[in-house]
Amino acid sequence: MTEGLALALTLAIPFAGAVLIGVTRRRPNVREGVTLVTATALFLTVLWLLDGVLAGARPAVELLEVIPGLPLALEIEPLGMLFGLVASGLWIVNSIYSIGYMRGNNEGHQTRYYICFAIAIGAAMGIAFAANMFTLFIFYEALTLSTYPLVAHKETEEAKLGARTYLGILLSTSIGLQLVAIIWTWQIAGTLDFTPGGILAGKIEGIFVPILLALYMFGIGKAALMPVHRWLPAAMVAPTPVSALLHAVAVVKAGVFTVMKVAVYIFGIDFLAVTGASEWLVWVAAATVLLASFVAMTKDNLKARLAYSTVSQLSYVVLGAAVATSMGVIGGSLQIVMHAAGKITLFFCAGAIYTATHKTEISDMVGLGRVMPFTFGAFLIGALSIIGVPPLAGSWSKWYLMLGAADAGHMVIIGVLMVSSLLNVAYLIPVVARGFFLPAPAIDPQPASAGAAAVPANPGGIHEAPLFCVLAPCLTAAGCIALFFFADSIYRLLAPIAMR
Amino acid sequence: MIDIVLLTFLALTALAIVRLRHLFAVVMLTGVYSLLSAGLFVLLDAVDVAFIEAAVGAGISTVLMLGTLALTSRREKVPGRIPVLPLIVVLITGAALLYGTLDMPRFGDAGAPIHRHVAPRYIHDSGTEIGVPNIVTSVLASYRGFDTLGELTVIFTAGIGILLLLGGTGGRRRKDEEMEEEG
Amino acid sequence: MKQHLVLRVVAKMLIPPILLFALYVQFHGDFGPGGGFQAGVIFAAAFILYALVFGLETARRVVPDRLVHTAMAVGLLIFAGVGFAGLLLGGNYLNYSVLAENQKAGQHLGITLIEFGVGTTVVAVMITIFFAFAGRSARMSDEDW
Amino acid sequence: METALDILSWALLLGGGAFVMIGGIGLLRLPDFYTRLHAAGMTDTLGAGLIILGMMVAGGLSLVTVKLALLGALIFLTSPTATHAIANAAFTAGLEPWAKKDGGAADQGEATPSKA
Amino acid sequence: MFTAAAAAILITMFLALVRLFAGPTLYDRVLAVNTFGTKTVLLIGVMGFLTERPEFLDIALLYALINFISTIAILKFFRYRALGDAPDRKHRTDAWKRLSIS
Amino acid sequence: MTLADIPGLYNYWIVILLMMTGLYIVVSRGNLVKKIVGLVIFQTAVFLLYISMGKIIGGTAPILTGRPEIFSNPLPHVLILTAIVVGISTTALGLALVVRIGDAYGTIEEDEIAKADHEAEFGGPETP
Amino acid sequence: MDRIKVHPITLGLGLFGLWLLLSGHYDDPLLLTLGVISSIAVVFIAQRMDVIDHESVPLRLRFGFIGYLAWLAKEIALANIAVAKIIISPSLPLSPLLFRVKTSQKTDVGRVTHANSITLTPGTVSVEVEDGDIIVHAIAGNLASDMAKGEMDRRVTAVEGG
Amino acid sequence: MILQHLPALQIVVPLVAAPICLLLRRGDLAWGLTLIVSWAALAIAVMLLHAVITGGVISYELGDWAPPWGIEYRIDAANAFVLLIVSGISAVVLPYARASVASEIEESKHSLFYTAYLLCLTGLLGVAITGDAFNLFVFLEITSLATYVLVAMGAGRDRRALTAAFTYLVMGTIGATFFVIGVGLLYMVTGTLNMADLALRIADLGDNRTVLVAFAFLVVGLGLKLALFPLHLWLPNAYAYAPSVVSVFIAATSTKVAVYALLRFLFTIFGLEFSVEALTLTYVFLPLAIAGMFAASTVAIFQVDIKRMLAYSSVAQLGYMVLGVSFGNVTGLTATILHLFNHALIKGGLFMALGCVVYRCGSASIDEMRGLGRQMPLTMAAFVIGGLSLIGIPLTVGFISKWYLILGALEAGWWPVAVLIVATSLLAVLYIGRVVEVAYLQPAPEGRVVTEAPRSMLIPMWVLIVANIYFGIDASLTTSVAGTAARALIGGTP
Ligand code: NA
Ligand code: NA
Repeated sequence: MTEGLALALTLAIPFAGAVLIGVTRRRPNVREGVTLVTATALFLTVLWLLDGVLAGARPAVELLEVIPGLPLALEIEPLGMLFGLVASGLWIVNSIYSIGYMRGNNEGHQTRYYICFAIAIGAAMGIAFAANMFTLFIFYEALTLSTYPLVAHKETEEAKLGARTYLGILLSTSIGLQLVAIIWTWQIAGTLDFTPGGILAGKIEGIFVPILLALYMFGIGKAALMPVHRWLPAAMVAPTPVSALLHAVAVVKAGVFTVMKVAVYIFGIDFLAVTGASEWLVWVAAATVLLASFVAMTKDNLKARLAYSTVSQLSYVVLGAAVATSMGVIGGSLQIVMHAAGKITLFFCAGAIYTATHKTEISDMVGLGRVMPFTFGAFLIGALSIIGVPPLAGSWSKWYLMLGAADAGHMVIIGVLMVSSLLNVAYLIPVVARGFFLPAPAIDPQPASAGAAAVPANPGGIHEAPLFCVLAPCLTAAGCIALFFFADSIYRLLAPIAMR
Repeated sequence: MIDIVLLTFLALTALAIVRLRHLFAVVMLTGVYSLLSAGLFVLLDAVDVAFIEAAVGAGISTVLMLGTLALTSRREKVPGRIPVLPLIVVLITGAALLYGTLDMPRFGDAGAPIHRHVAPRYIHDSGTEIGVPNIVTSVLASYRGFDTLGELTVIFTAGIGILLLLGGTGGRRRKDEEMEEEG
Repeated sequence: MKQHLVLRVVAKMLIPPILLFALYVQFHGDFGPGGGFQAGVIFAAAFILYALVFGLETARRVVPDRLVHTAMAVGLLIFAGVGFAGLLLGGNYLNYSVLAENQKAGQHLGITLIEFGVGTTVVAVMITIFFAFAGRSARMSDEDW
Repeated sequence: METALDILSWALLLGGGAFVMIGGIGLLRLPDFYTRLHAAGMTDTLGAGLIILGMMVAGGLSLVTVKLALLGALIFLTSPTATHAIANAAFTAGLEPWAKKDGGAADQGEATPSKA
Repeated sequence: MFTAAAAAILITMFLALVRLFAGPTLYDRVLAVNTFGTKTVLLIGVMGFLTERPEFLDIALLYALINFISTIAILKFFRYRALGDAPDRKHRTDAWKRLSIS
Repeated sequence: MTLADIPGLYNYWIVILLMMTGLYIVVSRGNLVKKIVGLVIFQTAVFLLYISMGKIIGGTAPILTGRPEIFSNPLPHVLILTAIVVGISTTALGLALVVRIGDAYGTIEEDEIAKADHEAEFGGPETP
Repeated sequence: MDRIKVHPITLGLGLFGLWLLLSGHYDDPLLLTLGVISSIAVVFIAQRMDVIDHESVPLRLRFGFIGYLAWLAKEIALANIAVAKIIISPSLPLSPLLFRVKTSQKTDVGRVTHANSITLTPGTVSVEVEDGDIIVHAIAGNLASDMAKGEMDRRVTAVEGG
Repeated sequence: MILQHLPALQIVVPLVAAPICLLLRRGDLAWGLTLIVSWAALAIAVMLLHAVITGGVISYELGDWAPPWGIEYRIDAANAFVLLIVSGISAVVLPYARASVASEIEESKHSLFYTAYLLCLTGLLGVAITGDAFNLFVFLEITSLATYVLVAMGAGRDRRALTAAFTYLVMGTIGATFFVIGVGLLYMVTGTLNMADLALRIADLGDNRTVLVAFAFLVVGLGLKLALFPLHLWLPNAYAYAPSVVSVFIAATSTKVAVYALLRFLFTIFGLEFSVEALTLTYVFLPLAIAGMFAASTVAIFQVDIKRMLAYSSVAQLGYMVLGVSFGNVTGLTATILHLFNHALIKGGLFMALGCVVYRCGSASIDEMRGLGRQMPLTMAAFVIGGLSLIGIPLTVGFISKWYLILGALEAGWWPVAVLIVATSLLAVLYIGRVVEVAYLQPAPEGRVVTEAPRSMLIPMWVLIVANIYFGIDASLTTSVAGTAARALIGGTP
């Protein structure tokens, strides 16, 4: 197998999987089997490519040329490799979890769900391995469109409304701003190929640099920079595995990944640093970090709280890009991975709680930790990782971000990051604390809270969610720990882009 | 001189058409308008045009308008308010045209560009190239014969259109119409 | 209006000369004002007069719809066909010069033919239009008088 | 000879013009539709006739004169027919003619047609 | 002299126009239009002589014909309120019978 | 542009007045037949514009007589012959549509038609 | 000869004569041929229209018709003058009235000639032709009484023929 | 020999077919003839485009009279491309037409209907091909008259088709008359009607007030024909109430041809310098285009009748085309020409989908769309793809148009305009999304059982939809032709 072929396969596998899922729609077991096999195959393919990339290879393949000079092409570089690994790896876990969740909740339209999921992963692969901004944009839009049915999955008025907001904001920012930025870039540079050092460096000057950067940053709606973050909480109506997909596996990650790509390969870190064009972005990102955290604290709905947490955490990545230093880039990139592991854990737990109890409000979860120890344990690990407590994954990204901020002379940012950690503690830890340390109420006052379709199967007592639902968060929680120790290899992977 | 008088008549007729609300009188005035312009065409040496304007404007179109009135109604409703917007549109358009006249060749000037380019060949050579005394016929049927084919296609289209629109069963008529007198 | 004595008699006297006048206009367009279009309208005017005085149904019997529609198409085909003839004889479309031995004869022939085509279609269309308008009012109630 | 013809032609034209104009005045001045018919008739008979004759004299022996004669004949045939047709339409619809009142002064009010 | 004749004709045309505008009955208007038409025929003839190309009398002939046919169409419309066939009934009213005829 | 130019443009100015009168009727009147009449007046005025520009003072109709003469320009005549035919075609179609509208709506007044459409679509009289 | 065949032939010849009068191009064989074809075509159409009969082709009008026309011209001139006087007179001396004129014509053509003659002479207009009578509107009483003498009726009947 | 006469045949073949179609009398034969003629026209257009691209401008002198005395056909890349669009759409529409026409037009009128259709086609092709300003008017009127009638044929379904046709007739005739005034004024000061000759002579005239007014009248006249905002009032109802086939055909072609005519006048006859630089046309077109894009898109969102919604969308899309013109650079013009083609594919496909809906459900109101995603999956899938293309999602033709349009804006130095362009395409997300949501996320009305449209309608529709994707994935052909066309237009005389 050549690397080019493997690269093409990373796209082909998920799309082929989508077709196969459609074909096997009448036999759910086969269908879910297909999903798992596809996910595994994809992960293995990406893994197979990793070695070469670590060794410095840059496998590339051109699919077709839309307009002369504007091809649809793929090429792997370290940042993309990292994102590819995260997305494909978490797909496996998420698939396992989905099977448990969808069956446990008797959700409808499951075939559509798995098909869209597979397409979304395919789109994420395309984003990860895009060789130019145009290709990236196409898959970015494909990701938006393929996740729309997932968000609207429940087909209730609320779901449709949420999905509309989701689609509206993501499409409007991407088409309205990002596309303009892309075409502008093309107009200035004559190319959109990702180039180390940036393609715009030296070709644009003055006020246009920050303007173009702003078009990109707010155009990449998936990065949820305030004030274009509204879609993320709106999408909370989706089933939990979809939330996981959005928050951890693909969507927001695709956003911040794109931010990184733009900063590193379109503008170039040095160019940004020299022109100071990203100065404003530092402050917007910092503000987002803090504001979103504050909002998160006000949310009683667990998924909503997690959503705002994501908004806050994503801005870490933007911050990493905005400070425009090597360490910042590394910290931001690490954050993509680390946050993914932490946040998926939290969402899996939220979903497991919902599957087992149909509870969505934090205030209703008092005492649940005692009957659902695994779930709440995993939740604790995920939360600590997000907060940045060693020896958990999140600590590394915060560390490098602080280094980057220091390099750039942004001492205030270090303070912001520390305050943010405190806020993380304030909105995440109470969930666990209530679960473990407060006694459960004697009688369940509202057996079915808002949105729940049915009373749990065992009205007498609450147990852990189905195996698949519990297994997944445990796995990812373990991942949070493991990543702390593997951070070095990730650093090595990323080093080439940062230390040119 | 006669042309000035006829033009003035035309203007009077047009203004009368604006004023009158009895559609029947309007149709007749329209016929008069056509007759007058046909008279002007003769005066301006456009005999072929006069011929056709008389037949079409005063004849066919009067008959068709009568036919339409016969099938619909004879009176125009009193307009509700003074149409300000149309007035503005028309005034602007008219002002633009007046502005455009400022650089026009003067009326009847033999030195105007249109008498120096293209047309001279028709006048001087059509006799030898085509051999038909009526230069208008030469140009219409041969030099610009394709326009005439198009023109015939237009009238054919109108015929097809009328068949599609009014062919088949006859229409319904309204009963509550006033008699032919004015109120 | 058949019962209208004066009109009936005068119309009978006028219609044949009007028809002839139309044909005169048709074939003298080369020499003076006139031509196929004008002739067509005059020819149709005679039919309109006929229909006005003797009734629409009578007029329709004289020129059945089918005949009129055919004439409508045939006139246009004659014109376009002359164009094709020029094309087949080695000229461009609508070149009449190649239709006969010399240019003038060719032009004259071409013009006469296409004017005839024009006249045919115009008569037919005008009659069609008049019949269509006049034909619609056939039904009216007594109070309508 | 030529002068004589010219003078004749002028006389005819002037005479025709006069009758045409008087007819026109009558068209405006006379009190009702029926009486105006007579004024209109003037313009189409002696008025038109004299002018056409005048033109024929001016045209001499030519195609123009022939066509003028045809024109005259056509007017001679159609004008009374049209006038009669219009009058007939008004009459059968019951349009009341204006009539001199016993008081003698012409009624300046317009004749009003009766409803059918 | 042609000018004088043309002037007379034009004046009459104007008077006819006034009558056409003033009405008051539709019959007056038809009469005015018809008169206007025949005056136009004369004017065309006279104008031919004025412009020294009198051979275009075909136009005048056509005008006379068209004027006649239009008038008939108008009257047909008056009488039957339609250009096509009148319905099968007595085609005239007896309204005129009230008029005093000596 | 001096006073001396006025006689040379007077014709055009009246023609423009005629055009605008026609256009005014089209855009200001709600009666469909009157609109068509407006179009006819507008178009006929444009024909006059063309024919006026073709005139040469002292010229005659462009029909060869064998004598040397100044002929007015035949090309505008040709164009207007075509335009007249287009005009009558449009008029005929427009009137046919008026007849059909009269049949379908029972009125040929624009505002009444709009009212009928509004009632048909929203089931009630239009609120101002 | 049979009348049915006579009329079309006469009409055709008349039409060709008209063609010659209109055309003025007697040296062009093509135009003459077209004239013949046109005349025949018109006769054919006229036959289809059923408008060829003694009414449209009044063969039987006597020679005296020309005399009648001369008389009529004189009447028209006199009537014109009479009406002109009325119109330009400041007092507008009108005494309009409707009256009936008896007709003695036997044919429609005769009656039409009579009615149109009445209309042609200003001052009198035939407003209705009804069952042998013509109803006339006169602008002044004296014109009506002239008409009542019946000279026009006699003259028309005289030239009317069979 | 045939090859040499292709320009004439392009027009004359459909023209001659029209009277023959009338003579055929039978609807099915008329349809067959129209189909064959459309395909023949397409073949000719393809050959012409090929000839122009490889061999340069073609001039054909009708009657062998040299221009400017005779009428000339002058074909360069720009109009060859337009010919291809028109005949191509017609070739696709006809197979579709058979079932649709049979269900919407009474049997006895079929042959007349196809005759009118052929005349419409003839007129459109004629406008595109001619090199003579007045001849353009004649063919413009052929197509207009035919279109008025074709639109009115929707009266069988909704009487508003009649008023729509009437409004169209009045506004179209005003437009045509303005055009004639403009041409007349130009003729007055130049003495010629031939476009190439006009271009030369106008350039010599310099500063002339008559030319200026002529320009204004031509722009307004053509603006009325192409439904330039705010002269678009005739369009929405005309598109909405016309028979489905007519909606498809005219939405995809007729305003495009008017846009082409405008381009021809602006760039070939008056010249870039005069139109854009001296007259600052930009400042007229740009605001109008943007206002049109926003206003029409916004109105589209609130339409109950989906055909009407697409009609408003067309007004907005015409705004894009005019916007491209207003940039006054090759890229902007390329975008306009490209969008002529792309929008034909988009709207053709979308209106075909609605035609299928009307065929089965009898109406295209938003209520009727409920649950159609499951009942007519192929039709609605086509609608979704067409809608995505309309929005301008990558890998569809809509994206390619937008790409060049934004590039043109940036080239002209107006990045805020670029932002506005995309902002308006977001409004398309709203109105397309609305339909998609109803079709897929709502149950079908009680008791309504409809099946997929017949294959004869599905296949042509999908041909256009696939073209939407194909030319979105590989746009090198269309962009290079559009670029050539744009350069041909801007480059001076045709
Ligand atoms: Na001629
Ligand atoms: Na009399």
